[in-house]
Amino acid sequence: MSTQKVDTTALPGKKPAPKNVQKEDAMWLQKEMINANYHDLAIAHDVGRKVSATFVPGNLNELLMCFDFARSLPETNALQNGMRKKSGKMIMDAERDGHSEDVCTYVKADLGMMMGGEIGPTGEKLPVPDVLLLSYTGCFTFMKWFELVRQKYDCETTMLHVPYQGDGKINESMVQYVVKQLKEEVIPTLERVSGVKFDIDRLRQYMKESTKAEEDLVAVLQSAKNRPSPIDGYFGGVYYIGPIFTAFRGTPEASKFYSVLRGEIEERVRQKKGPVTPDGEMTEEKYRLVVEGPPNWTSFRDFWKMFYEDGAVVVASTYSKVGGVYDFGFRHNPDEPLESLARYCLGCYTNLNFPQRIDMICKYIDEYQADGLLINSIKSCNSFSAGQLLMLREIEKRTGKPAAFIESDLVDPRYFSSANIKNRLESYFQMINQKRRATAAVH
Amino acid sequence: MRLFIGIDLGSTTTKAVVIDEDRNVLGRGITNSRSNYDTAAAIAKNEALVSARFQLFREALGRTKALNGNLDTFIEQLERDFRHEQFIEQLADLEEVCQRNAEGRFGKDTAAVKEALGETFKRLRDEAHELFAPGAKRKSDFFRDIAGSRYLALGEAVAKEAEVRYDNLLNVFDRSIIEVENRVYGDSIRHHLLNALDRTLKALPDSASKREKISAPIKGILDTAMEETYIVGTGYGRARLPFSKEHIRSEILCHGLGAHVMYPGTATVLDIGGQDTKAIQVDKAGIVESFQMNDRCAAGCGRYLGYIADEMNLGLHELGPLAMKATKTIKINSTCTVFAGAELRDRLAIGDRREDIMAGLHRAIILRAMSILARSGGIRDEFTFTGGVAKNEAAVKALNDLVTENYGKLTLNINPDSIYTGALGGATFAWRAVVEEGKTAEAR
Amino acid sequence: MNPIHTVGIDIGSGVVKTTLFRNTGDRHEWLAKRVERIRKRDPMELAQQGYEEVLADAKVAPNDVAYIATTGEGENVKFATGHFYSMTTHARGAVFLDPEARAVMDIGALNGRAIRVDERGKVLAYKMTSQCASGSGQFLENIARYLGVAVEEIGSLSKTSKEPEKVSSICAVLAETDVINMVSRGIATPDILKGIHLSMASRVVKLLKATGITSGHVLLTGGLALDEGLLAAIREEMVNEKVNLDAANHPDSIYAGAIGAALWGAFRHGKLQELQSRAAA
Amino acid sequence: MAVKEIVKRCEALFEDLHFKTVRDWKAAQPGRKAIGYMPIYVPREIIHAAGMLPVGIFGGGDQIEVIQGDAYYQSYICRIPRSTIELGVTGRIDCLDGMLFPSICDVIRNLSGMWQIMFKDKYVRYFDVPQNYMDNVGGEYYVHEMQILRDDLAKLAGREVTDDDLRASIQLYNENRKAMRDLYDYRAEKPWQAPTSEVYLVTRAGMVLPPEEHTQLVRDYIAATDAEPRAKRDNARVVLTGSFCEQPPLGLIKSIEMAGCYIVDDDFHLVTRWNLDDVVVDGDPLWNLAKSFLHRSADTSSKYSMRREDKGKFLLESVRKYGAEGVVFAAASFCDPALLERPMLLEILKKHGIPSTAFKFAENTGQMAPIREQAGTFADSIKLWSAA
Ligand SMILES: Nc1ncnc2c1ncn2[C@@H]1O[C@H](COP(=O)(O)OP(=O)(O)O)[C@@H](O)[C@H]1O
Ligand SMILES: Nc1ncnc2c1ncn2[C@@H]1O[C@H](COP(=O)(O)OP(=O)(O)O)[C@@H](O)[C@H]1O
Ligand code: SF4
Ligand code: SF4
Ligand code: SF4
Repeated sequence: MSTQKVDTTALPGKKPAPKNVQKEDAMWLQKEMINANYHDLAIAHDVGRKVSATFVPGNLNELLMCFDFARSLPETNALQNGMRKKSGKMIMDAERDGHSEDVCTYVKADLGMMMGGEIGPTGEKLPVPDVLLLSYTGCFTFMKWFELVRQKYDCETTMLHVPYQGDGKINESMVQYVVKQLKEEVIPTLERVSGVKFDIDRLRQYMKESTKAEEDLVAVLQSAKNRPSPIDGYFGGVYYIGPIFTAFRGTPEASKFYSVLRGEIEERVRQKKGPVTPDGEMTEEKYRLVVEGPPNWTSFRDFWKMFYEDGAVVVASTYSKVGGVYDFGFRHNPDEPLESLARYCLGCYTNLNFPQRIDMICKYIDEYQADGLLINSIKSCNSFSAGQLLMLREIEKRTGKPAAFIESDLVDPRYFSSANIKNRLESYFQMINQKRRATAAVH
Repeated sequence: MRLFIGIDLGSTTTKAVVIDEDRNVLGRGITNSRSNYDTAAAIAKNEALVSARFQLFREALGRTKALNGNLDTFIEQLERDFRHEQFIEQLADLEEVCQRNAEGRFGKDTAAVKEALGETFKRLRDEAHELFAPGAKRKSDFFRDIAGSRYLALGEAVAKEAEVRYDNLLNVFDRSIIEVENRVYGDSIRHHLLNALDRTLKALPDSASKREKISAPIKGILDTAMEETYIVGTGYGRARLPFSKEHIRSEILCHGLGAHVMYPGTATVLDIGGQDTKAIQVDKAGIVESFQMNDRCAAGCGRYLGYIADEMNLGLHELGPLAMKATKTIKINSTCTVFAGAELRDRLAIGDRREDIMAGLHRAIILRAMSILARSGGIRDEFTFTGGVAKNEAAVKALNDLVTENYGKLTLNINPDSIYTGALGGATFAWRAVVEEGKTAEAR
Repeated sequence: MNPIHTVGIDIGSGVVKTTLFRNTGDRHEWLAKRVERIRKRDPMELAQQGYEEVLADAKVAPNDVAYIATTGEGENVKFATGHFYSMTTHARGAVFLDPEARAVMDIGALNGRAIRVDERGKVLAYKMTSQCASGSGQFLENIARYLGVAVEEIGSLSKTSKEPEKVSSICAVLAETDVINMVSRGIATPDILKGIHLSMASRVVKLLKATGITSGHVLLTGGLALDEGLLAAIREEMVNEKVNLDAANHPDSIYAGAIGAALWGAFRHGKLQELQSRAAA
Repeated sequence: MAVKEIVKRCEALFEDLHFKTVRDWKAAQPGRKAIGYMPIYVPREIIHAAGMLPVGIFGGGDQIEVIQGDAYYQSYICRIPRSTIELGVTGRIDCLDGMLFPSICDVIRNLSGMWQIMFKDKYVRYFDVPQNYMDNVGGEYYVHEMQILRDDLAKLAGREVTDDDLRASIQLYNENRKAMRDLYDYRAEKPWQAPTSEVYLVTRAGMVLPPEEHTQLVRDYIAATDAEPRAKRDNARVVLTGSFCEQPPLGLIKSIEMAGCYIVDDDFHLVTRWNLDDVVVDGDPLWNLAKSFLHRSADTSSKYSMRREDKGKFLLESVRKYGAEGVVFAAASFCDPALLERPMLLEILKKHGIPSTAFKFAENTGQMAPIREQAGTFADSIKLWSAA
């Protein structure tokens, strides 16, 4: 059974909205959930719970729950710290400690947080994890990240190597390789650290729960096919994916959250409403975009504003698929739990090869009737970014829709140059506009 | 008459272009971008309007045929005399500010410094006419640069003679020039022109006899109201222009359109400015299809040449000709603007020739531009090179070589007025807004 | 023990410094010094000239010089006996000037260096800024010119700042524009200068921390060492960063490299003699 | 052959970005094929057993002007993928019939997909290696990966790749590895006789020459240089590490040596020294290759260290074995694997009292002054204080 203590029904409306910031009810709900998880983590050791840490892509939340772990996700910590404008200092601290300026700032924000006494995003002290589940999925840096944490804390570490879909498909040998690692390496380690015996039926139970939330999430994200789109699939999207990409997949709370959310969104569709932005509802949908790449967290609001101010809504994004690609049919399958976990890991967005990623975006542009593609290229993230310029060209070529390229970083405020990005976005919007007018003139 | 104006507020220079109802370019104006964007824009605009008036003089005088055959000489003389007038006024202003700034600044040396200042300015005034003599070469067209370089030269001599510290003179100048260059002398245009006219008539005795015939149309034009019907601002600093959003266009669009207006066959545009390099693809109607810019690193932009010029103690326009004398091209790998000087020194230390290094530096800049171009989708025929660096013949040569090597033979368009491309695009947008879209200027 | 004479020549990017020492065992007497701005002249000639001048000043004959050591960009000085790299020499020079110094901050126009040393001037660890000149001292001078401030004034003006304005740009070139924007927003000159000082200070303090030093004096050397504004900014930054060190400069800070070279020259000379006599034996 | 001639030949091979040797090799016999691979490691034996020439593609160095390649990468990505693309799009490596992109980092990983898109008519494979070192887990997966490669190449070659073919190739490469070990041992013993600027070129030649030819070349070099005594200098002995992928320019290696360092071990061209000892010849060749990989291969930052204690072991051993006085950590700018590993290694070295220094480079680094300064200071401090 889950130990998360979130009374979901009581939440909506409980907290008054702070000055001038608009959110959907579900957004409040998930914020509470995330904060509650931080609290759980903070008290875990006091209440005798073991703590695990793992990464968002390829996170085996259901499996970790089988061992009663409190679950920490260092990437999420970093992003939350970024949003709360605490990451800059953490990164500098890590750099002072000898980390290179060139490497991923998520890692540095995490290590910097440790140096600063492990104070988490909500101000509570986070525990040192008892086990690091190194889900080595779609990002090379993960491996170094946990090696670094291990070197510092001597935490028990267990590696789950997920092979890359180099030729664009998952073969049986890959699945077996992952399953075997689960059986022979990961599960025994988790049993040993937690002292809890693995119970596959418990896993099945959680996975059943996962599929419900997955179903609803897909419906939410695909609601953006409507005109106007009732959601922003990138800026809003990050709130929608929060619970399911983190410590909540497989919990009843998550299922509840997604059904509430789905209800809200379907209502918006019926009322033909646009997305909710921090400054209120977006009235006129002028541009529909697909976005590739993670957002910037340190200036998240300002960044979002550059879009909604000009009437741009993101109808689909690849970032909202980092913790699992569900919109092409994958669901966790309680009937073959380990295989299904393996396939989940193998299918994460950054584990797809380039042709697959390009296909996916082209499909989005088509199905969501987008005006074009915007790439937010993140300095930190080679996994996402190396090669995005080719993507841009290929997609432009294949769809005939204009694409634009901006650069920023996840949590390093030094790499968010507001004027620069605004300049490019403005030019891009004006360009779409001009093109539209030109085509209209022809017809 | 109705005029449409585009102002391009660049990181190093601010440019303005004025066009008329038939989209003829009447005037162009340029000034250095300075701390006060508003002033920079105002000065560029004034300069463009002045140049528009000169254009109108030329046309008017051409119509009267009073100066048969001598029209060009006359107008050129008039322009030089006008610049001279302007210069004298600014110089007087500068002297006053310098004297004020020197007050009490140097303790017991103050009096000596002030005296040296007086002497320096006297010499500056005395030689001013040489600066504006026919055929004279100036380091730049900006007051800051012209006055600055002569001040430095004369000041050094004066300081030596008067035994005051040269540094003190420099300091006063640096402090004062900002104040002076941020003044707009818009009101003086009329009387400068009339004074200039007097000078010109004196300088060209042939024309003196036709004084009335010449002056009448000029005065007529001076009395014609120039209506600033619509202004569009663009460029790096556009967001700081006191214009409403309606009056602002992205510089990418303006450069694309400007290049299209200059060369309707343009498909690819490369613009190298002070701090950014842009590669733009446009369609047959001048609409931007895609674009790329340098990222947050200013390596290989125009400012790079500025650092090099400083290091070599040369004017910007002297770099190109020097590089053209190269017999081979030294390979330069780093294009970090700030390190440019160090790299140059390194190279000189191991015995490479200045000219060859310069050729290498130019090639390095263009190499960077080539990758940005490649990023935006390559180079297509016709290819138009715009921005300040297009004035540099060595950069143009390097570009030509590299384009030919990598894309084969193409038409490469370079306009002598390429630096005004963005402003021209802006002016064209202004014209469209009124003539095609029926907009009226919004209140500022 | 016979005294020996050694010369240290430090060729920098802007200035050539020369020192002459008389060394008797562990006693080092500083006999003469010279500093000459390069100003686009040939540094090799200036080195020769500096060498001759220190000898003349101290009335020492060329034959009496046991070791001529170069440092900085002086690898190719023909008449030198040996070359030491600049962090080696700055470290030694700093300890000579301030025996309590346990770290050296050398702040140059393009690069900054932090060097941790022990009481003998041995380099324990060091850090240098990277190939990108971001946040370097280079543009401080440009900006000062732009603002109409004499180089000597920078320090005192910066110290009067109440609300330093942060320079956000990473790139030194783009930072120039940043500063120009500041002027247009009416930010006062001292606040701008202080902002630049702070951004430089933050970089060097970061380097310093990375060397792992925890206590002792930090001596500033190099061209910008005497900029009091920068020193103040570094001190502030150290407080901010909870670095429990105290930073100082020395009127002869600029000679640190040349001093170090001369002293290492003496050391090396001793070692070579020793080897020779051992070989002879 | 005199040293000079050997080095000159290697230099010519190194500088030839059109891969004339490969073209000549292919032309010598119709139907010959060549397969390129990127750092760090691929089982070259399989390529060789298929009758093909394995060709190491290690970027474009500092001689290539990257014009098109930059169009594919932002400024914060290392340089080797862009110069490699430049080699590709300018037709310089069109002599290759396929490319292998080993699992080393996300950049090379993504490049494999880009290559699929850009060079549709060539064989392209992302070659994954296991990060789990248990025979029945990682081993099986790896054997399967190698089997796919074997089948693919067999198809490309139009003939089967038999176990005996593989065994013969393993044998040949064992000899090459032996020669490489001898070369490294020799250099460590007499670094003044075998400066790294030369050793580098001799090793690099192994990226384009057939193994038998390269083995001979290495042997010739050792014999030739040993016959020409050179002056021994008062230099510090260092291990250079971190340059396993993007290569520093030769000038940088020279600068380090000029600044007073003898490089006695390095991680250039690790593929030539990946298997630490001979791969067993008899038995199932793929399993033999797999076992050597799992249990007896070099360490580098793109490999997972199973236990905390394993981190840095390999480097410490290299310092010990080659009698180094310090470690120079030279990593490519923006190289995540190397730069993320660096703090861990530096900490371990510190714990063992081994001095170290670190800097970054790019394959086209032009400014050597800061490098000389750092390497020089490092050498100074070792020299001035070692005997004291
Ligand atoms: N990849 C992700 N994993 C987990 N949470 C994410 C992710 N991306 C975005 N989020 C969300 O970002 C949100 C930031 O929320 P919060 O800190 O409450 O912002 P604010 O207070 O500014 O509204 C979190 O609630 C979380 O759901
Ligand atoms: N006369 C000239 N000769 C050569 N180069 C010049 C000349 N004038 C300007 N430049 C170059 O042009 C650059 C400025 O270009 P510009 O297009 O005005 O840039 P911005 O719009 O960013 O101010 C300068 O940095 C300089 O390198
Ligand atoms: S490199 Fe990218 S995917 Fe990997 S940890 Fe950093 S941000 Fe995450
Ligand atoms: S300092 Fe040089 S390398 Fe660094 S960002 Fe600026 S121009 Fe680029
Ligand atoms: S240099 Fe480093 S980051 Fe670049 S491709 Fe090689 S291993 Fe990857």
